[in-house]
Order: sequence, then C-alpha cells, then structure tokens
Amino acid sequence: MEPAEILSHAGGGAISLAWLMIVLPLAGAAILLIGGRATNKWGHLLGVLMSVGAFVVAALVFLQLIGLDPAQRRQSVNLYEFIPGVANIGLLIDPLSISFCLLITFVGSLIHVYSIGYMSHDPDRRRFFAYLNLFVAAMLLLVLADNYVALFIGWEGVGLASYLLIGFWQYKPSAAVAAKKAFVVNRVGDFGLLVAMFLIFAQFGTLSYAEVFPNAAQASQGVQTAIGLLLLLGACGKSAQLPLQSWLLDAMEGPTPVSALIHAATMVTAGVYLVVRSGAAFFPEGSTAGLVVTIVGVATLLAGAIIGTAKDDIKKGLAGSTMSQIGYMMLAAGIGPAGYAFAIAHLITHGFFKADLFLGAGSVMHAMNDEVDMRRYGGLRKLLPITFVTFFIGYLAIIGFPLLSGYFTKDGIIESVMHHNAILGWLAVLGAGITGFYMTRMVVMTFFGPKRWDEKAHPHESPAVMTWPLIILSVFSVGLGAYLILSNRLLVFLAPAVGQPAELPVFHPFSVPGLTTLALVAVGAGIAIAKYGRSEVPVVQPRGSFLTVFARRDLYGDALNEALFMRPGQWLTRLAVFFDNRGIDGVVNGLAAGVGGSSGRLRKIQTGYVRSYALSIFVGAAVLAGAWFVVGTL
Amino acid sequence: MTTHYLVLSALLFAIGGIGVLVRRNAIVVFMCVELMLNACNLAFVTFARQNGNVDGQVIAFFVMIVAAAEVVIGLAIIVTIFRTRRSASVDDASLLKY
Amino acid sequence: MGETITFWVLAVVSVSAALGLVFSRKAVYCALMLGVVMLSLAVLYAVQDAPFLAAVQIIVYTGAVMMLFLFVLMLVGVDSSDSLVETIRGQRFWAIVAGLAFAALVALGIGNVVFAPATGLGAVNAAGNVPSLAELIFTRYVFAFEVTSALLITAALGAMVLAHRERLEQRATQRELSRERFVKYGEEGIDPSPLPGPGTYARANAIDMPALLPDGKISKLSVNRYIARYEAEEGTIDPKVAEILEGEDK
Amino acid sequence: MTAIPWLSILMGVSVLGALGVSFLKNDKLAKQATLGVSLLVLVLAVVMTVGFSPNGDRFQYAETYDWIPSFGVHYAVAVDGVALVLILLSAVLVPIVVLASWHDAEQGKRSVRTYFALLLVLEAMMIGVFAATDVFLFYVFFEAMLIPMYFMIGSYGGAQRSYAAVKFLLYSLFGGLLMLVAVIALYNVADKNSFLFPDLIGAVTDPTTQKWLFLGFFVAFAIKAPLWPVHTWLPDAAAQAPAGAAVLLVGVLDKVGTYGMLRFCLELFPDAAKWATPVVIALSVIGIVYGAIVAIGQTDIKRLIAYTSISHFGFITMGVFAMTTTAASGATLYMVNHGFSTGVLFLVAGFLIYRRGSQFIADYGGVQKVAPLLAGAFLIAGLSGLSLPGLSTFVSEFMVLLGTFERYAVPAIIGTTGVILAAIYILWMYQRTMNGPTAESVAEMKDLNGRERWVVAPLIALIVVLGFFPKPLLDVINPAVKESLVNVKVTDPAPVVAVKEGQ
Repeated sequence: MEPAEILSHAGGGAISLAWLMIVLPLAGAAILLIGGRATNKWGHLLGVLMSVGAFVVAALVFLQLIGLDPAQRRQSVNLYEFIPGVANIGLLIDPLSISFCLLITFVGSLIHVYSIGYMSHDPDRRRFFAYLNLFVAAMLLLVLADNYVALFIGWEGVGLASYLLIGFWQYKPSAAVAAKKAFVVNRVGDFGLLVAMFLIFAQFGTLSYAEVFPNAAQASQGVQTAIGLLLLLGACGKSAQLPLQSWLLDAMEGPTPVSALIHAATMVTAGVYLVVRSGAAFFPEGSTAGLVVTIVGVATLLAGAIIGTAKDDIKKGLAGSTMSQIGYMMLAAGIGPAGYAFAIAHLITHGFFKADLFLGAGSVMHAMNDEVDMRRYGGLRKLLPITFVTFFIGYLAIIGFPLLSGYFTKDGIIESVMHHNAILGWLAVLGAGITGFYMTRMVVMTFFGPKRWDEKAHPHESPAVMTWPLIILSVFSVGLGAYLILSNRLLVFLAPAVGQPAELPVFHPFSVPGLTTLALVAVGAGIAIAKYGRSEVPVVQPRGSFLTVFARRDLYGDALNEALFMRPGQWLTRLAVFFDNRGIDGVVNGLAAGVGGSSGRLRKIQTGYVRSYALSIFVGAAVLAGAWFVVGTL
Repeated sequence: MTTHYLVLSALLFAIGGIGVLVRRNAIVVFMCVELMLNACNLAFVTFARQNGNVDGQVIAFFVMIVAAAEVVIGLAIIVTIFRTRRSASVDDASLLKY
Repeated sequence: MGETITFWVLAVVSVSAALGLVFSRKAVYCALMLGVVMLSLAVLYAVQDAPFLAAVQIIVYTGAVMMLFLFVLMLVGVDSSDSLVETIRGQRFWAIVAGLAFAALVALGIGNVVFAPATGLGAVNAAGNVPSLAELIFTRYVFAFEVTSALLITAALGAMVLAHRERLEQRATQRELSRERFVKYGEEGIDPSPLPGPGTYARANAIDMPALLPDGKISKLSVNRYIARYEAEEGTIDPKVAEILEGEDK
Repeated sequence: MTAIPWLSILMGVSVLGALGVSFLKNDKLAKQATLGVSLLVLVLAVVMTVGFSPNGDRFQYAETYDWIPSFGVHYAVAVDGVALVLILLSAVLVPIVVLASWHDAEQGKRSVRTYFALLLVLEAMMIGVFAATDVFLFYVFFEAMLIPMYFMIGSYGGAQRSYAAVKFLLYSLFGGLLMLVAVIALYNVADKNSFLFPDLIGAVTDPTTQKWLFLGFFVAFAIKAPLWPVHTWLPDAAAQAPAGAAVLLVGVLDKVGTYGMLRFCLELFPDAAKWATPVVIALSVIGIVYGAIVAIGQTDIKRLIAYTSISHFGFITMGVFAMTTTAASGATLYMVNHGFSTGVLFLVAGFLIYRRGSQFIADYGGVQKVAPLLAGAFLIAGLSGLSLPGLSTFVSEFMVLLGTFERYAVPAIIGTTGVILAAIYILWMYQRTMNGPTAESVAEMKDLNGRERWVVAPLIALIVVLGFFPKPLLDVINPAVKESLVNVKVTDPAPVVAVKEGQ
C-alpha cells in the first residue's frame, strides 16, 4: 500500500496548535538564555515545564489524529512563507511524525526531570536546561517539518544543541574538542543533505514533501539513486553510521543526560527518520540506494557491537551499543515498507531502554564521583538497588530477552531482513550475539563481583528525582515492544505515512533465526559471565590481544580519519597559507618591491649637482637638434 | 651672410653651454649663461634683418631686460649662498638630491 | 664688403673671447672676456641695422650687468681662482661632446638651409630704428612690456629681500657700545677712542703722513706700514716713523 | 511621498553631521552627536523603506539634476530593491559601529572627533554609491569612498596600519582606474551623451567592445569584492583597521563590488557577462574553498575573519553570476546578511582584542569561563558565519547554492564543501579562544558592559529574526533582481520533473 496523500490541514483542533510543541521549548530556551542569572533559581523548573507542555500538546495532537480516518491522517499545517518561491515553514502531522514527537517529548521530559538531580551541583544548570529545551524544540521541528528546508533547520538545530551540550563542560579540552568534532563530522553529512536538497529542487522545483514524494518516480533512476545516496550521507552523519561514526564515542564527554537524550534516544535516530520519511520516494524496495542503506546498517551494527566489547568506559560502551542498535534500524529502514514499522518500533523501544541504560549509568557515575571506568566499579547492586534493577531491565531489553521490548523489535527486524536478504539477516543475528556479550560484560563488571573502587568513593543511591525517571523508563522497556509489535499495531498505525507491505508480517516466536538469535545471545552472555564474572577483573586495563586493541581503538576509525583527512588537511592548510603569503601576496609585494627598488636605483641619477642636470638638458638639446636635422634631411 | 651670423650664434651658444657645464664658480657659470643669451640675441637680430621687420629686435630687447632682472636676482642668490657657506661653487650646493 | 670684414674680425674676436671666458682660471679675466664678447656683439648689432640694440647692449650689458658681476666678484673675493680639476665623473667629456655635437648639428642644419637674400631693414627703419621699435613695443608688445616692468620691480625687490640680513638681536645702544669699549680697554688694553685718521694735527692729510698725538708723538696706529717700508727703502722716511718701525721689527 | 528627496536628505544629514562633529571641541559631545546623527539617518532610512513599494517602479525616490551638462553627467540618485536593502544595511551598521568604536580612537594621538566625522562622511558616501544611477556619479562615489577609509585605517589602525592602508588604497585605485577608462569608453561607445544608467542599458551591442568594457568594470569590482586572486589586501586592511572601520570595510564597502557586478556588469554588458561566467564561477568556487582553507590556518583573529569573508564573497559572486532568480536574490540577501554577520563577528572580536591587547588566537583560552556573555555573542556571531540554519546567513547561502545548482551543478557542489570548512574554521577558533582551561592572561577579563551589549544585541536580534523570517527583505529584493535578470535576458531553468498543479 502506498502512503496516503498529504492533505492541507483545514484548521481546528490540536493539530492547528501543533506549532506550540516547538514554540514552548524554544521560548523556554530563549527565556533562560536571555534572562541570564535572574532565572537561575527557577530555570530548571521552567525547562521541565516547557518540555512537559510540549508533551501535552503532542499527546493532544496524537489523540486528534487517531480520531481521524486513516486516509486523513497526513495533514500539513502551513505556518508562514519562509523563502518565497522556495520553501515555507510548515508542519506535517502524520503517524510517523507524531510517534517521534511522543517519544521525544516523553523521554525528553523524563530526562529533564532526571537532570534536575543530576546537574544540581553544577553552577550552570540553568544554561544546561536552556540547551536541553533548545534541543527539544529543534528536534521537534526536524520531525514535524513538512519540507526539507524546515527539516534542515531542525537538523542543524539539533546539531547545534548537541555541540553545545557535548561541550557543556567546555573548560575540559577533551569536551571542547569532542563538541567540535561532532559538529564538523555532522557537517560532512549535512553536505550530503544539502546537495540532495539542491538536486531535489533542480528536479522538482520544490522541496515540500507533499509535492516531491508523489512525483519522485518521474525522475530518472539515476537521479533517484543519487538523491537517495546523498540523503543517506546526511543520515550517516547524524546517526553515526559508518563512515561518519567517529564523533559519537567522543560525544560521551557531555553530561550523561545529554548522552541519554541526544546521543541515544532521539537525535542520533534522526538519520533513520530521514530514511524512513523519504523512503517511499527515494529508497523504494529493491533500489540501489536501499541496498546501500542496508549495507551501511549491517556494517555499523557489527562495528558498533565490536567496539562495545572492548570499552572499559561505561558510557563509551553504551555509545558503541547505540551505534550498533541504530545500525539495526538502518538495516530495517533500507529494506522498504516491510522494515519501516520495525525500524521505528525498534527506534522507539531503543529510545526507552537506551535512555534507561544511560541514565542508569549516569546514576552509577553520580554515585561514584563521576568515575566512568567499569574496572573501578564492581559489586554495586547492593548499594544502588533501584539503579541496578532498572539497569538490569534495560539490559534484558537490549539483548532481546524474551518478551521484553528488544526481543520483539529486534527479532522483527531480523525476521524481515531474513526475508529480504539472508546474508544480511545472519550478520544481524551475529550482531545480536555480540550484543549479548558486551551488555552482559557491562552489567557484570558494574554490579557484580567484588568492589574495585578505592576508598574515596562512597556509593549511594541517587535521589528520587533521578530514580523515578529510571523506573518509568524501565517499565516502558518491559512492555512497549510487545504492545507495538503484537497484532502489528505500529505497522498499521504508520501505514498512512510510510506505506505498508503487501502482506502483513506475522510474529513467529519459534522461527529458526529467532531461536538462533536467542542461542547466540545466551552464548555471548555466557562467555561474558565466564570471563568477567568468574575470574578477577584487573583494575588496570590489560594490554589485550590485537583484536581487543583493534576494538578498543574504535576499529582505527579515528586513526583512519587522521591519516586520510586530518594530516593531509593540515598540510594543505599550511600550504595554502604559505601560498597566500608568499605566492599571491608575494607577487603583489614583489611587484611593489620591484618598482620601489628600481626607482631607488633610478633616483641616484639625481645627484644634486646642478651641472649634471644641466648636462642632461644640454644633451637633450643636442639630441633634439640631431632629430631635427635627421627629420629635416628625410 | 645670414648663415654666417647664425653659425656664429650657434658657436657662441655651444661655447656658453660648455662653460655652464664645466665651470664650478657660480659667477662664471652665470657669465656663461649670459653668453648664451647674447648668442640668442644675435640670432634674433639676424633674423630681424633677414625677414625685414623689427620684431626680432623687440624680442632681443625683452631678452636683455629679462636677463638684467635675472642677473640681479641670480647674483643676490649667489651672494646669499656665499654668505652662509663661504663658497661660490655650484657643486657645494647639492643637498637637494635623491 | 665692409660688413664681411667686420664680421670675420669680430667673429674671430668674439669666439676667442668666449673660449677665453670658458678656459681662464680667474673670474675677473672671465668677466673681462665676457665684456669683449658683448662689445663685439654690440658692433655686430650695429652692422645689422639695429643701432638701438647696439646702444642698449653697451649700456645695459657692458655697463650695468658687467658692473654687477664685478661688484659681486669683489664681494666674493677677486683673487679666488677656480680649481680646474673636474670632480664629477665624465662631466667634462660629455659636456664637450654635447657642446660640439650641438654646435656641429645646428651649424650643419643652418648650413643646409638656403636663405633668400636678406630683406633688409631699410624700409622699416626709414623713420629711424628707434621709432619703429617703439611703435611695436607700445602697440603689439605693450602687454609684454608692462609685464616686463613688473618683472624688473619684482627683481629689484627680490634682490633686496635676498641680500637683506635679518637682525637677530636688539641693536646695541651707544651706552652698551661704550661700556663694551671700556671693558675691552680694561682687559686687553685696547684704546677706547676711535682710531685717529691719517694726518691729524699734521701739516698735510696725505696717506703717508702719520697722525700726531696731543703730546706731539706719532700715533703708532696711524702709520701706514706699506708706505713706511717703501719710504724706508727709498730712504725718504721720517725718522720718527722709522723709530716706530724699528721698534716693531724687533 | 516621491516629492521628498529622501536620498539627498540622507546624504545631506550625514555630511552636515560630519561637518558639525568636526567643529565640536569636546570629544564626548562629538561622539554623542555622531551617534545622534547616525540614528537620525537610520530613522530616515527606515521611514524611506516603509514608503518603498516593492512592486512599483523599479527605481524610486529618483532625483535627477544636471551636473556637467556638456558631458551628460547628472547628479542622479534612485533606489531599487537591491540598493535599498544595502542602504538600509549601511544605515543600521553605522550607529552600531559608532557605539562600538566609543573608545577605539582614543588609543593613538589622533583626533577623536575626526574619526567620528570620517565615519559620517563614509556613511554619506556609502549611501551615495548605492543610490547613484548615473554611472559617472557612481564612479565618483566609488573612489571618494576610499578617502575616509584610508584615513581610518592609516591613522587609527594597528601596528602595520600604514602598510595596510597604502595596500588597500593602491589596490582599489588600480581597479578604479580601469573602471574609469571603461566608464569613459562606455560613454563614447554608447554615444547617448548621457551617463544615466537606464540610458546605457543595452547601449553597447558590439560583442568585443562589450567584453573589454565588462572587464574594465569587472576587475574593479573583483578587487573591491574581493575575488580570488586579488584578495590579499583585505586581510591586511581588515586586520589593521580598528574594529569599527573593519566592519564598514568588509560589511559595506566590499559589497559595492558585488553590487556593482549585479547592477553594472550584468545589466550593461549581458553578453560579455555570459561569456565570462565560467571563469567567474570558477574563481568564485576557488575563492570559497581557498578562503576557507587559508582561514583555517590563520593565527590572527581578525585576519581569520577577513579570510572567511573572502570565502563568503565567493558565494556572493557565484550567486550573482549564476544568473538565476534564486541565486541572485540569495546573493543580494547574502550581501546584507554578511554585513550583519561579519559585522558582529568583527565587533565582538574587537571587544575581545581591546581587552587583551592581542590579535593572536594563541594568547587566549577559556574566555567562556570568565566572560560568558562575550563568549556567547562570539559563538552566535561565529555560527552565523558558518551559516547555521535559523540564522540569517543560512537563508542566503542556501538560496545561492540552490540557485546555482540549477544551472551549474558541479560548482555548487564544490561550493557546498565550504559549509564543512566553515564549521572547522569557526569552531576551531572558538575552541582555541573560548574553551579549555582559562589562560592566565585572560583571567581578569571583564564581560560585556552595557554599551557593548547595546552594540551586539540589535545585530544578533536582526540575524535571528531574519534567519527565521527573511520574507520582508526578499519581498523587496526579488522584484528588483527579476528586473535585472530581464535586462540580462536570462530565464531560470525549469525543473526537470513537472510537478502537477494543486499538489
């Protein structure tokens, strides 16, 4: 089934007030940033309020939307003319965008609440909330936009918020560098997105979804593929997919709630959103672009998983995991309508359980004086009971423990990919096994075994304002997957926005891939328990084998970037500066010096002796006389 | 005959010019300039007769007046220079250079 | 015929004098040579039907201008003679080359031109040379003439300004001068009174007659040493003067 | 409304103000008077803008008087949309620059009030150069504008000021002379006995003549803009000029170059412009990438900003010569936005440099900790320099690239890499100056004071508002640009796929 037609909203109801979703947090950010220190006292509360307000609006819009006939569920609300002749700012309310809105505002609000506690000792807490609000606004604009330009504004807005939040503790050089790196790598992706937009505009003369999507098929095959690949480049940047993955691990320099909200639950999934949103038009089933998406997805899911196995930093381990899980989503998004629902379902459940895991990790760090090295944890389950339980639920969800969220969504992806391309499917199964290993390793190293922290740390459970969000998130991590997948609830809901496959998938609890996955996960978990649970974990990182180092160094991604781009870039920069100073400016200054030098020599003729001057006059007279004579005789 | 006068005039003029160029005493240089002026006057007078009108003579007359004025000023300058530098050599006054 | 002879004679004279002007070391000789050239030219003017100019040439040039030259020469120093060593490299060589080339080229040029027989000024000068000149000067050239008069006045003023030396301090009063004289007398023994003129209290006021002081002695200051020596050699010296001279020689 | 000679009033107020200021005895009073006069000009300019009808005649507020009748030279001023927004840009920037330069002229021995009088003179010249519709008058303003700027750099600038001022002057004069030759030749070739711009449109038909005249104008404008490879005067001039003068130099004066290309090169010599387009586009693209790469390698804050401008001017010239409505409108909008964006960047950098007394990036570090407002302003300014969506520069850069892509896809794609490089040069500079541990030398640095906030706030507000709502400006610009392109006789390429109506 093709996606429904995008209708122009007639007005009325919550939908026409959907702009409030964006404006509320934006206003919050503006008030907190412009208000300055005067808002220090209540700034965090305002931030939470605005985020919750956005959630309320989203919920109301959602309620209005499900009240409509499925064919009427894609409505665009034009707000104002942005660039005459090119683009308007408008919102597209459809099942896809509203799903995202609910996820963003709900998880976002929880993380806002959590941050009240997490950032309570930070003198700049107000600024932090301002940035969070800014992020929420930008992210909502990204998903709600009804054209590529507005999407791009949100796209860069979240990039900015991400930059500001990664570099929130900017006095740490590592944070400042990581923030810059994130922005620059994202810009590489943006390059793709920009060129894609140019190409779309040159082809269709518009950038609005409503006009582009129905006509996409009229463009030539090559153009479609080109647009798809360029969009994919943008998606890779934002979603940390190969080859633009390197920024995500460094982005863990930001405060943990940021990692949870931006670098796990929402922003990094924007790439998936972009692919799914443009899917029907530029990544149709069986297209080259779609194939590339799946390859990128599989490569990233394996790479992320491998990186996750070797990290001792709890947040970087989770970051590797995030890469990997987004790889799954990409993989699903690349196979066409059969995968969209699973991609989005996994995206949503991942948003919950990964946020749960990150916030749990944050809670651990909060308890351990911001220590992030898992080798210095150990045996924390008794001291941090709530954190442990919620983290453990998240853990079970992510490894796909039966009946928890991840089980349904990841299994759904693997199943649908199997139908599409068996090789990719089995690779995805392998990835699930590795997931089992690294997540178990993480849980074991953190919560089990003997304590390995030194005397200065006094682990203590986090305050209620931090534990309640954990509890809520873990509750959703348990049940959401089943709710979305069973009886294809999400698939049917999303159908007007992204289309649906000819035959609806049926959930098989005991299929071969499903069982294999479970078995591999069990094996992975078993190895992890054997390696880290049964034997002593060294406090200092051992050197490790070649493979461990390979994974620990992020598969040499940074080294590769450095060798391929950074060093030649620096060399080129120096060359260009030299060329500018000595080459271009050298020519100009050389010309000036030449004129100056020759006139300097020439002026020596001016000896000051009157008689010399007189001689030159007289010689001139003689020459004139000669010339006269010559001319006269001619 | 006109040719003879003119050649004489040219000769005198050239000799005056050489004098200006080789002599260093400002007064002598000045005299050589006067010689050149006189050589010109001779040519004017010659042409006046050649052409049968006295315009040439009038010009020569004006030249004489201007030469007189010039001598007055020039010699005053020489005296002033001499007073300050105790020298009448034109080569000594060579500060205005480069 | 007369003109030709006059021309050739004067041409030789004037060119030789001009060369002399260029080559003589002493400035005074130069001035005299210039005078010779000017006089020769005056004659040539007269020969060419320009009697007025000939007169002006003699009066203004040989008279006024040459006098000015000589005055300045005296101010600057009559007997200063030029060193004939050239200091600017190549100056003399190139000057002579350029001069000869110029002369040769112009002469050749003139020689190549074939002039019609001179019209002559007989007709124009019928009423006299001066009236015909005057008629032109006060009609066609009247503006130039007026400007020239302005030029002359300006030149005169300019000469005054240039030759004028600005007084930097107050002019000394008589009282100050007198005090200075007496200080000098006290310190160096120089007589404060003015020098006696020659021949004071003497029978004659010739230059060789020394002045007598009130006591009848000869004032040493008034003895002209040159004349005294000359007289001493001739033996016609006044014994009193000889006494003073001998006192000085020792 | 049309009876009021608005443009002459604007210039007259500035010039009279300059005269008045130069006669004031008291420096403080002179500053206040300058501020007052410039604000008055701003108010007048805004009133004039309100009265402008975008869809009316192309040239409005026209005044034409004979100046040298025997040569057909007129004092003729009028504005179309493009000129109007640029005049508005100047009128907005000058009061801000005055406020920002409050203490800038006090460091040397030169007269303070002369500096402010020069500012006002410059304002009059800037208005004049954009308003002139007589080619000769334009030339006169074009050259006369150099004089106040020369003195502002040469007398009030940094250590290398005389070198920079002379370089600036010689470069500009060289171009100006070529243009003078072309102006005179144009007059003779057109043979209309008039220098009036409307009379000269389409007057030159011979292709070869067009090419030569085009080159004369173009070289002058390329130097002014500046386009690679005749750009090297800008980093020196901008780095040595006092911050306020640098703002006007880069923000407004250089726009005369790009404005001239759009107005004169394109409309007077359309065929030659089309002939030259490949080369110009190539130079622009080189400028974009080259300027950005060299900017990355700079160690001096002001030089860095200057090089970023060279990159941005590459975008503008590319937009102008792409000859599509979108690109040309975008380029015009870019001129305005770049004025605001680089203006605030230079001013904030100026505040920073004023505090520390050094232009070198290496002398800073961790300023964010001690002066958060300053750092914030610097960041926003920087972000507008890298064309972050939501800030005004994005709109223009996007339009330029979008419009260029329609006709010249490959240059547009290469130009888009400038987006990545921009992120590197801006953020790296920000990181090195503002982030990291606080350097000892900046530990005592004071945050923005009240005056400086008043300098920065309006510009940032403008940048943000225009970033989300550029329509008012575009509505003024678009009709003018369309008319220009009609004179050039080009039409926009049609989209490949015809989108059905009603969808």
